Amino acid sequence: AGLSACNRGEDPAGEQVTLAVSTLNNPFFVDLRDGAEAEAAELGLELSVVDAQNDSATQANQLATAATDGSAGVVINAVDSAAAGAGLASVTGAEIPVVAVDRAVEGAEVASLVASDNVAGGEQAAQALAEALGGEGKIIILEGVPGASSTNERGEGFEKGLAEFDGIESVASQTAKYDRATALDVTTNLLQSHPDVTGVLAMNDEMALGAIQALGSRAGDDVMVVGFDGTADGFAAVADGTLHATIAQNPTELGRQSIEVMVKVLAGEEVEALQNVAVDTVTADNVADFTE
Amino acid sequence: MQANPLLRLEKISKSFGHVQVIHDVTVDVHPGRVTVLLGENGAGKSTLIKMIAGVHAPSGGRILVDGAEVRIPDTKASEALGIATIHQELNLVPSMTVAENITLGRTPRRFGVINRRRMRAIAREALATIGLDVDVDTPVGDLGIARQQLVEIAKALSLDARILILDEPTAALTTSEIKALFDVVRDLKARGVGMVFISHHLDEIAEIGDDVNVLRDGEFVARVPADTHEDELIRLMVGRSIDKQFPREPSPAPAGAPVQLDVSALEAPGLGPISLQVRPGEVVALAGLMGAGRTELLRCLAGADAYTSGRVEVRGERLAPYDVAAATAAGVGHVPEDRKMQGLVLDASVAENIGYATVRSTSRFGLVDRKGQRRRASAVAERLRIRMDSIDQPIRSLSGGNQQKAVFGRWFTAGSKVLLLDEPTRGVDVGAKVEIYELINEITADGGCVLMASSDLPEVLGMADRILVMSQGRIAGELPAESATQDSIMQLAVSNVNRDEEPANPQGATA
Amino acid sequence: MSAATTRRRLDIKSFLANNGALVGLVVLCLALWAATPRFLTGPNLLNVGIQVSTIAVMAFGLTFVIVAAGIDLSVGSVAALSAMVSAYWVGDLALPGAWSIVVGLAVGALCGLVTGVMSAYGKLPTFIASLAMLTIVRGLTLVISDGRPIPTSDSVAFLGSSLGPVPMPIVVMVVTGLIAAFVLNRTVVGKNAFAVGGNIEAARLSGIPVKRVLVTVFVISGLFAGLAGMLLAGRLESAQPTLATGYELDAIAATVIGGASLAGGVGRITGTLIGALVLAVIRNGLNLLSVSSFWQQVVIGVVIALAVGFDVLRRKNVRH
Amino acid sequence: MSAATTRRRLDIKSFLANNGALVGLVVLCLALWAATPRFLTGPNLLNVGIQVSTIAVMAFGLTFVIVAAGIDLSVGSVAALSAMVSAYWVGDLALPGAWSIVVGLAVGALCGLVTGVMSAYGKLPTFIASLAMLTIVRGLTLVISDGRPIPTSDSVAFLGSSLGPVPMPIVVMVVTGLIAAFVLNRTVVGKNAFAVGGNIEAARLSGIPVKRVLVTVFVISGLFAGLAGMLLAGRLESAQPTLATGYELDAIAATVIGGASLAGGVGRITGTLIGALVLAVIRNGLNLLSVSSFWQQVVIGVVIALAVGFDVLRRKNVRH
Ligand SMILES: Nc1ncnc2c1ncn2[C@@H]1O[C@H](COP(=O)(O)OP(=O)(O)OP(=O)(O)O)[C@@H](O)[C@H]1O
Ligand SMILES: Nc1ncnc2c1ncn2[C@@H]1O[C@H](COP(=O)(O)OP(=O)(O)OP(=O)(O)O)[C@@H](O)[C@H]1O
Ligand SMILES: O[C@@H]1[C@H](O)[C@H](O)CO[C@H]1O
Ligand SMILES: [Mg+2]
Ligand SMILES: [Mg+2]
Repeated sequence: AGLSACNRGEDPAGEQVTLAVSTLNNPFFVDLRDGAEAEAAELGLELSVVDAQNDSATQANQLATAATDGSAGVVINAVDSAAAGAGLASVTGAEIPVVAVDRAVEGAEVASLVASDNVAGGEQAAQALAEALGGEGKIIILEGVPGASSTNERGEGFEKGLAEFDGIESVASQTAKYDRATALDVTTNLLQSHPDVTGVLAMNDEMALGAIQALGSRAGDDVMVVGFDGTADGFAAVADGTLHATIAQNPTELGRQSIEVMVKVLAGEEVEALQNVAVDTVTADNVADFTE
Repeated sequence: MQANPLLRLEKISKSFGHVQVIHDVTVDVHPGRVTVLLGENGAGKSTLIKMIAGVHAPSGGRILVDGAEVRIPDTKASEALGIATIHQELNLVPSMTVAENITLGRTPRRFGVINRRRMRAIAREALATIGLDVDVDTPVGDLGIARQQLVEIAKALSLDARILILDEPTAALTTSEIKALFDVVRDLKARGVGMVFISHHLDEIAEIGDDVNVLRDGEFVARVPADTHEDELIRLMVGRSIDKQFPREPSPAPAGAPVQLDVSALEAPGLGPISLQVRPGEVVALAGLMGAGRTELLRCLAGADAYTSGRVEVRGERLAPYDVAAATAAGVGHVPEDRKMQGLVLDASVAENIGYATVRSTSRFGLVDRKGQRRRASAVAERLRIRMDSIDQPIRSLSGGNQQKAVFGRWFTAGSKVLLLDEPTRGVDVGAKVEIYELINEITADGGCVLMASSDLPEVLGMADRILVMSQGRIAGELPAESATQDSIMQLAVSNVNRDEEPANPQGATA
Repeated sequence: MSAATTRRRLDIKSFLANNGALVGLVVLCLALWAATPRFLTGPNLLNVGIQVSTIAVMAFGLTFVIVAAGIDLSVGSVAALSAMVSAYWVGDLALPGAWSIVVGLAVGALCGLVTGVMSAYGKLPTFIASLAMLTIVRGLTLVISDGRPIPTSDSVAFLGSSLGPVPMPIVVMVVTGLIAAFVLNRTVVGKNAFAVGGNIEAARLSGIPVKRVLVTVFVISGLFAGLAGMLLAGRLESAQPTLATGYELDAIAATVIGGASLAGGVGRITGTLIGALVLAVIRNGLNLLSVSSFWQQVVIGVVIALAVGFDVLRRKNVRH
Repeated sequence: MSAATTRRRLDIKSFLANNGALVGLVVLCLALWAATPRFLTGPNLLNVGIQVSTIAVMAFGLTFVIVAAGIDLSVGSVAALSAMVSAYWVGDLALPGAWSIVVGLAVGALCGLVTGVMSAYGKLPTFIASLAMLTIVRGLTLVISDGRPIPTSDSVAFLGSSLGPVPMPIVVMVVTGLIAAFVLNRTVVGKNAFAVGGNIEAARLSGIPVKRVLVTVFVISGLFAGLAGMLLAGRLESAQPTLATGYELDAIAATVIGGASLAGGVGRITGTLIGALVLAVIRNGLNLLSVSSFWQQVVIGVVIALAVGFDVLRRKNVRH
């Protein structure tokens, strides 16, 4: 297939593009990959997907490999924004164009960033929960993997969002590592020391679902839970009424658009530096729109 | 006796937990003399010398060196006082070479970098003193136990100590190495080195010892000269006399009885071809020099090692090669050469160690017969007079001789019909040996048979019905027990059976 | 009567001597009790019981492998695959739900069999054989699920539910604990595992079928891991592809905290349970005290070291 | 002359016998070469070299601990803390950059010292001591960084850069590998580690200061882990709080694939390097072949088992 990375302006069909994903152990990124794969098939690209299993260095290794394996372009879903820049040096050095998806890249030039904003999403999540509680009550926050950039960004968004509501008190903020089983245990334990909690704000749907499991019949009734991602299970829980809201990122769309932008770049067309994919607050009112 | 002992143990006591194993024992070591410690298995000999070696701290009493009281918290302290110790159990690192083992803990170095040439030179010199010819770069684990023992001895000798302690150094050796060792001991004596010597071979005491200190149950019993008659030594040690050291009662098989163990043309690298037969009721001894291949032959028969060709049958049934479980099921029992590495699970209890061969055979629906296992273990421990606090004690804390008895007891309990014994009485005291011999009699009277490798020639002559002498991996000849002598055995043992090939000398290349 | 008293006292002593980390656990509980009134309440203790169940059941099986001087790094992945296949069985294949538990157990046992055969007959070090299985099995889990959670069958969900006031996970843990202890201490398999772990050469020369023993302990470990996976999935009512990731370290730690030696030949089911409880109680306590996520990790490490340290200290006192 | 030839042939033979996984590695490379023309190209081999460097350096140090019959689970976390402190040193504390490498190494050594003291003097099993350190050190990394990445100093970034066409990580790996091999084989420290791992009782009775040896090997392990962390951070030009998470398993695997035994007394630096290469080559190859990431994990597991299996097979042939 594509022997050179420099044949801009020609028809990119048949070229190989590498999609470097942070992890596929999470339905969110599986959806993202599926969106990308569908679009690549449609446009006749050869898509090679590599999975860094959430490790920045593994991702750097994979990027270095992509720089020499004949890829005409690289779509990166960074494990960590700060670390990805150095990892991309070999790719940009080889003049291979880069499109970032879902997470920004610091310290390297990318043709475009296709993303939904984690900070803004966090803010929306906090607002959704606060409003559901009538601006009053004690809540607990379930954090993602400590140190992960999404954890930091959503945390920032939560803070912003909650700042507007004086009546909301966050009584505990603990990590459940983006994991459903861990969230079940952590929430159960937190409910022991804070039995009067009326809201749970989780940094992803997996943890929100774990919290719902811990709450049992109280979920959606006495206690409002808000998640993040808009996974299939998340939407189902919203429809059930156990999950009050989730911030739908539309990962399939993220993946699809990242490929669309990459094809434009390879064809030598101009693209937007930032391509925003809508982040929606999904509640029982509008969940049907997302699950047809 | 002389006035100034080099080393004096004064009213020494030692307890482990609530059990006191040494009571107020006083022993002197004089320059140029060999002080013998004599006592039954578990009398406390090794415990006593471990307090000199810095392994155990005494619970009471004093240790004096050159008249001054000393504390010996560890091996380094002991070495600093000029004391070198050869422990009863081998203390070598199997994965390291002979040279590395000999210089262990005092590797010759320059700015922390090892001087390998000097290390090898030290090792070669040490091996030369004891007359062991092995490549110093061989991993110790590749050597048989006799050679390992010699390496251990060489290591201690190379320390140039003023006081040398030898805890049963001869137990694993054959006559010629013992002779070489004693030559060294005499030389050290002449140079004024004071020595402590422990052995269950009473003939060695008269040969090399000066004063004998007899211990019984951790108490001092008597101090007598080394030329004291053996019967008297036994009486002091055991508290009674033993009429027959080798109570063999031949139990000839009825005419026409099928052969129990039939080996034909067995070959393994460096071994064979070997053919032999053992009949019901027979005790056949395997004699030979160190490295003659006795251990390897027994291991092949027991299924512990693979062989390249040949056939082993037990009561007419072919035994699957390299399959200990199959051999065990066919009634074969094997007491291996090295009890610590091959015989025992040191952290398991005495009862468990005795019971390993019968766990499965006595189980019901997969459940262990716990009561029965304990009962059988207790019974055999009592018969063999295994000295212990309790049958549930970890076997690690038993004395060496008592551990050896437990390994033998395992196969007696299993009711094995074909017993393959490799140095079965290594480290066992005279009294307990008799017990083992009587059990052997019982087995043969029952129609079982015994094939026994032993470096203890009196034992070979006293217990065997027939003697097969091995040399260079083959059977050099057979001697009937009635007419065999130590000399006739040795003659066969040194014979060159590979006449047609070039002179066999496995280590020749390194010379 | 006095003899009986002595005997009982001795038993307690030997129980303590054999269940070292117990002291650490008790101290830990006392400290938490002093720190927060929430700790020593019925509901919270039930929580701890439920939370410990997965690791405990996994570690029960692992104890067999460790006693036999092996290590099984694959338990977390095997738990996930078992849970996933049992969910898939009813979900995508639409087969009878009651069988899903049996299928899950069979998957676990099969994984253990493969690891066992690789190490006993293929002569791979158990670390390598089980590490290979760790990644193979996790990969298969992802392949089967395509990276997405699958809802569990009702029978598996039942394992995670409550029987009246009694949570099923606790029931399962207690029952399997008793079974494991029985098998380890009373059966030929258990005794042989101890012998093989204590000195494999001596075991072999005693006629113990060493290879079969190795395979058996891995099958046992796989079975328990499979059950643990279904317990966890049952509580979540869904099998995640990432289920029980990294649990192997916790399970091994529970076993070692409980007094087992990675050198083999030593280990007890009660000890393992205590080890698992130490870990679960620390986590529960830190949550109750709302310690920050970052400091939590520091504290967990310190407490693990202290809990085992207590044990070492106590044993030293007993010896002399 | 013929004697020299024999000698050389013997050396090759003994080299092969001592570096078992080499055969596995060669087979793996041949297979990849056949499968894709991209594998055996200069740039790709350089990639592999850079990619292997972190795990290799980490595993060099770990080899000392494993030779001494210990295990060090903390290496991944220690790498992260060293990288983080060295970045913090110049970043938040605004101190001279050249010192940042020294500081990072010191942090690594200190962590090793603590683990070593806990296990040698505190009598904790090395598994527990290093597991405790794993979580403590990771926690501290998060605390220091407040969970956020910090850019590295120029000196550390230099470690991750290229010197003309020669990537620094490869240079560092080669140099430290030579040093490690020298220390392990030619110095008393190394010999004593072998003795302690081969038979701790014999070592003690020979007057070897067993505790000091244990502490020393952990300090060495910590030093190398610290360096590995800075190498990695240098490549990324930033120290992440989650840096090197889970790398301990890879490092241990590299060591064991390279022929070391977790039972102690056996291990070689060349073997460890080969083990690390096996892992890096598999990952690189699977990326080149665009194997789906789920199946990749399955394949990695199978290849690890095969690579070590080759070794076992070959050793069996040699013996008889
Ligand atoms: N660490 C220990 N813990 C408990 N008891 C011990 C320990 N070491 C030795 N003993 C006991 O001390 C007694 C003396 O043992 P010791 O090894 O000194 O005997 P010995 O005279 O050397 O016997 P042998 O001739 O069999 O070598 C034995 O009863 C033994 O069980
Ligand atoms: N010079 C040597 N150096 C190293 N190994 C040797 C040497 N000679 C023989 N061997 C090997 O040592 C191994 C065991 O020897 P070992 O001394 O145990 O044999 P043995 O006949 O049982 O003698 P013994 O039981 O008296 O020690 C055998 O594999 C033998 O081939
Ligand atoms: O956006 C993704 C998902 O929310 C996931 O659950 C964790 O990582 C984030 O980056
Ligand atoms: Mg003794
Ligand atoms: Mg022999």
